[in-house]
Amino acid sequence: MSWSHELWRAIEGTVLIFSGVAVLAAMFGVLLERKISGWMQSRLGPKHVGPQGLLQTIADTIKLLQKENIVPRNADATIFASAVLVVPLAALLDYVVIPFGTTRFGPLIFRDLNIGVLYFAATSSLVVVGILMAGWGSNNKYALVGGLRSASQMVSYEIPMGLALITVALLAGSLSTVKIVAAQARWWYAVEQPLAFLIFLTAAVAEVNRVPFDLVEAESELVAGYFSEYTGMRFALFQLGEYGEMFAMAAMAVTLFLGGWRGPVLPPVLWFVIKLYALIFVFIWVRWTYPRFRIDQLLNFAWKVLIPVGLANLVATAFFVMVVRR
Amino acid sequence: MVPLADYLVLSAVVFALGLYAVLTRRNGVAILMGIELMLNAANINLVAFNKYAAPGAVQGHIFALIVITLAACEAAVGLALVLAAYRSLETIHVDEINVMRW
Amino acid sequence: MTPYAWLIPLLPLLAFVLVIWRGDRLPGRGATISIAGIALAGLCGLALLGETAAGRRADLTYQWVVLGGRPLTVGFVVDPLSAVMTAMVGVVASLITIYSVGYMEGDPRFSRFFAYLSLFQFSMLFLVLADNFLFIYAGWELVGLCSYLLIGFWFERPAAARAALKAFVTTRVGDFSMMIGILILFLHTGTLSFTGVFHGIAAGRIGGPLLTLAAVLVFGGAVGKSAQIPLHVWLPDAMEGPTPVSALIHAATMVAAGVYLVARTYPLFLQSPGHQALTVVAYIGGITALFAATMGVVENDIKRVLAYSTVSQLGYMFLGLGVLSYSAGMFHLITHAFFKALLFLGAGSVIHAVATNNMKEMGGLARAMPVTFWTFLVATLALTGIPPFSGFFSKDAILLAAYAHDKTLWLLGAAGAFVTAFYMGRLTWYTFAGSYRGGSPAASQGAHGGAHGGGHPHESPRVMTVPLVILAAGAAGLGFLESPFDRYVRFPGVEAPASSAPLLVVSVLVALAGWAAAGAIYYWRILPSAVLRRYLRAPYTLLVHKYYVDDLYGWVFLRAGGLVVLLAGAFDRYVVDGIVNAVGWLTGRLGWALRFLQTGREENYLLLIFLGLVVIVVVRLVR
Amino acid sequence: MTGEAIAFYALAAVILVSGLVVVSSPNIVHSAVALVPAFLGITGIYILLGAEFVAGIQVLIYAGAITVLLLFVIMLTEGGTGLRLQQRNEQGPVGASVAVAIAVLLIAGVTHTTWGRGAGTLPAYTPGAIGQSFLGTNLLAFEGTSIVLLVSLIGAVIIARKEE
Repeated sequence: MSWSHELWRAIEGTVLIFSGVAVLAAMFGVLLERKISGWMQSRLGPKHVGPQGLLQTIADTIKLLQKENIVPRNADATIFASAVLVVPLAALLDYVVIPFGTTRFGPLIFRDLNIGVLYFAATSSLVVVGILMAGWGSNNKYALVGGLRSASQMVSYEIPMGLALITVALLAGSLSTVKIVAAQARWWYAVEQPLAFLIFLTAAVAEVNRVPFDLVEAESELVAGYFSEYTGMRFALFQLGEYGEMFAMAAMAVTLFLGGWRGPVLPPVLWFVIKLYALIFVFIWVRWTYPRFRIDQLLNFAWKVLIPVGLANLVATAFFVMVVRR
Repeated sequence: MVPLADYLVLSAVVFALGLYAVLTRRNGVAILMGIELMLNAANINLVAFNKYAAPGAVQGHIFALIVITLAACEAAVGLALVLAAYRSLETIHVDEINVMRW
Repeated sequence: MTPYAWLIPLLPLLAFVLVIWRGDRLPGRGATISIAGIALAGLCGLALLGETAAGRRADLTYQWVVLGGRPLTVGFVVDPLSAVMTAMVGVVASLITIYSVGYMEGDPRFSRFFAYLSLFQFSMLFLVLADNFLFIYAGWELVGLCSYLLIGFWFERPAAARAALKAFVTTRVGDFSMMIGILILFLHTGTLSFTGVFHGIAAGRIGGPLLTLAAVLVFGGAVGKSAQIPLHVWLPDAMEGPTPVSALIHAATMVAAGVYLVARTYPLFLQSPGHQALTVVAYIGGITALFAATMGVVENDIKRVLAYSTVSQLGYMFLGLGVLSYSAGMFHLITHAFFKALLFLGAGSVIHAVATNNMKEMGGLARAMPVTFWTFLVATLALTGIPPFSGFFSKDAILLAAYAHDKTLWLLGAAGAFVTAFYMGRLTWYTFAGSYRGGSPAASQGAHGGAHGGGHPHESPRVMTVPLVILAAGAAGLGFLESPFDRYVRFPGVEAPASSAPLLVVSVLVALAGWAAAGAIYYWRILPSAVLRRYLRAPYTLLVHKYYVDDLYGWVFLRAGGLVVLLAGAFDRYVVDGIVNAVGWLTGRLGWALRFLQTGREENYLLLIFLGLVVIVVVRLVR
Repeated sequence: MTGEAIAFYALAAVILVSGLVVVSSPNIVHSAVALVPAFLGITGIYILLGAEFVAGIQVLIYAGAITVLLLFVIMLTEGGTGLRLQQRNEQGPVGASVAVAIAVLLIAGVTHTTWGRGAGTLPAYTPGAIGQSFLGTNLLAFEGTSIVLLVSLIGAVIIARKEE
């Protein structure tokens, strides 16, 4: 393919992803979260704006957009600003390798990289840098500590997630997400590898700094964590980044463990969306059920429980694949 | 087709940048960064030669991968040393750490 | 007795060991042991003399060590020459040892004196009987050592100590040249034993000028030991030692060793082309004879006069050997040993009596010391060559040969004879004739130890006068033994020229003229010495200063020595120390310079590393 | 000027600019953060050279882990606070000249030699091939690296740990 064509597709893709994610993940996600949390706490959640409160997040976003961008005094302006760019960008980059479904002319995926899973791990690790920059740039002690804590938490949970990914890639025999989904024709990997699935989910929740691990922006302690100084548009972008990351994690969990778009009757894309929102529901559900971890418990859990178990699982699967399959 | 020489020139420049950092920066961490740059320059050469000199083989990539891993180890140990230095000597400015001086 | 020849040197050695070890506790405080030792050796020597006369020869060799494949054989030789010398040394030494018992009486280190004497006797006999250069050289050194010890016997007197040192150093110079001569011979002939060397020379292993050089060098040793011209300065000063020492060592034996050496290695001198070596020996002998005699004329110390006389007589012996009259030279050596020993002992007893060496303070002793006077007179007549005494026979034989060989040498000899007669006459008149001039008791430095107060001189005790009488008999009688001696001690192929009457008459007349001149000046005072001294002012001062030889040596060597010392000191201080200090400074400097290199900061080191890299690559590219 | 050349020069520009920032910026945090674009630029170069796996690893380890580590240490030591300190030591110019000299030498060396034209098409590139050779021919290197990793892991922990 000529480079100009390639370039064009790239631009088209970014627009599609940005708008899709911005709408589905950020807007709808926030609304969904507030609705479900309300419902869980036997209250109704946002109702006033639009029918059943559907337009609530849109209203919030517009409110945020017209708010003033405050930059704290003698903060590191460049880093403060560039952090806002890095976090959402890294979150959005995950969607390149997610196969949403399949159509007559091939799988519905932006770019089927044959190092798909590795690419996913790599981009998710980029977010950490953004967080640190945000923490440092805002010249605020709480932000700095929050940034450091979240960075250490995400770095620690990258490893078990990586192990889970490797186990799946081992089973599927390829790093490419499309092949992994194809390999789950008979059995979903969640069934074959329940342990890996659980590890991946917990790691995903931790990566996204969701509740049980959301020490980062725990209101009671660190106000808003690393993005406490951000206002207006920057805050919205951070929200976009966070929720985009959550949806990407959910999407990857679906593709890796729940057979991606595979499903008996319904069209592939629909299956994918159903599974996706099921997981999102689980995430939100988990938020309001587990108490918050302390930072040392959090890290110990990762290093002393998840990683050993992940490794054992990996070795077991490798042994299984080597002996049984061949 | 971008000729091989350009890649090598690029890596040479990056190497020079890294070297400059190592030679002139006072801060221990900055020196480690310089070292990382130099290692990256080497990697560029390796991968470039792999593509231009031996397209079929993967040795170039493997070498690059090993270099990256070792760079990670080196960075880890280096930073641990910097931390230890900071804790005991209250400074990470390399030129002030000259206890061995005459 | 011949096969036991090695016993002869052993006896004095045993005596020496005993006296040194037990010393005072021995009977007679070591004197008797020493006398016994040398007396026995003397008897054996005489027995040896008898046997060799009967034709027995022996060469007792013993393989000592193998030097690089070449065996070094050492041993003793018994032949007429060594037999005569052994006998002479034995007899004279025993007489002198007996005499010194009286002379040294009351000396605090009495036993040590006799120990040194025995050691000297051992080394002299050892030297005489040696059959190879190594032993002769060893004996040579031992004899030198003993002369040092004995000259400096009264070491508390600075003059004696200085004289001993001077004697030792001067003889060492001679020994050094002798050693080089021996080494040259050894290198070329490969052996040290005399017979081996002579065969080597005969076989032509060494010849021409090199042989002459070797011979002259060996003769250098003799010059040193027998106090010939260049190295004679030490003998007059050696008179500081006790008189028996002067008699034994500086009259009879040690100084004669030089003559013996030349005699023993005569073939060496004969082979040198055109007898060059022999002419050298002859001329040195001749010149010394005249030269030393002249110096004797102006001496006032009785022992110094005799010392110069010895030097001159030794000159005659070398003259004799030089002019190919081998047996005449040796005969003169033997006769000289007797009458010169007697003269010294006589002088000793005179000093013993008047406690002073200065002749001017003596006089009129003939009446006071009749035995000493008469024995002294016999010896003086023998020395000056008045017939029928022994000196006449031996000296005239030499003059005869000199005349046949080389007129100028004869002239030198005759002049020497005249001067000898003159100074001996002067000495006799001063000491024994006229009235006693010595008033002050124990004034002069000569008297020491045994000599008790002057004032009224009296005859010496019998233990001193008996040896005098025996020696006098020898001095008088030996002359008649000349012909048997000539037959007995001769070198094959070297014949003494026929004696011619007119020459004998001339030499006797010369001697009588000498006596008359001395008498005229000192006894009958026709021409008093004071007047003479005024007219002959220049020569007189020249002679008194001993031709300024001492001063010359002093000036040259001391000055040269001083210069060398100065140079060495400067060299050491500036060059050697200089280098060491420079190295020290350099390292310090280098260290200081390098110090800046080691800043303790890593980036400097890194910089240097990469700088080096750049330089290397650039150099590589440029070249 | 094909697309690839444009991409190469763009990426080179990114790398060099961010490299300069890393090297020369007085603020240590700036230089640490500027490392990220540099590494991402280099990842782009790898992708241009068709080494996707290496690119992935580069992003994962370099951009993700090492930069984070650097930032961590900067925050922990006064490097962060001592921002205004003079960052360059006294051998600045000399160091610069040495670096330039080496660069010139390398470039001279590189440009003067004629490289082979063997830039053939890569086979269907799969990370599998790397895996095969890692555990096949280069097993020793692989094990060696793993040991080094282990040792440096423990070492770093021990050195950095605060002695109680």
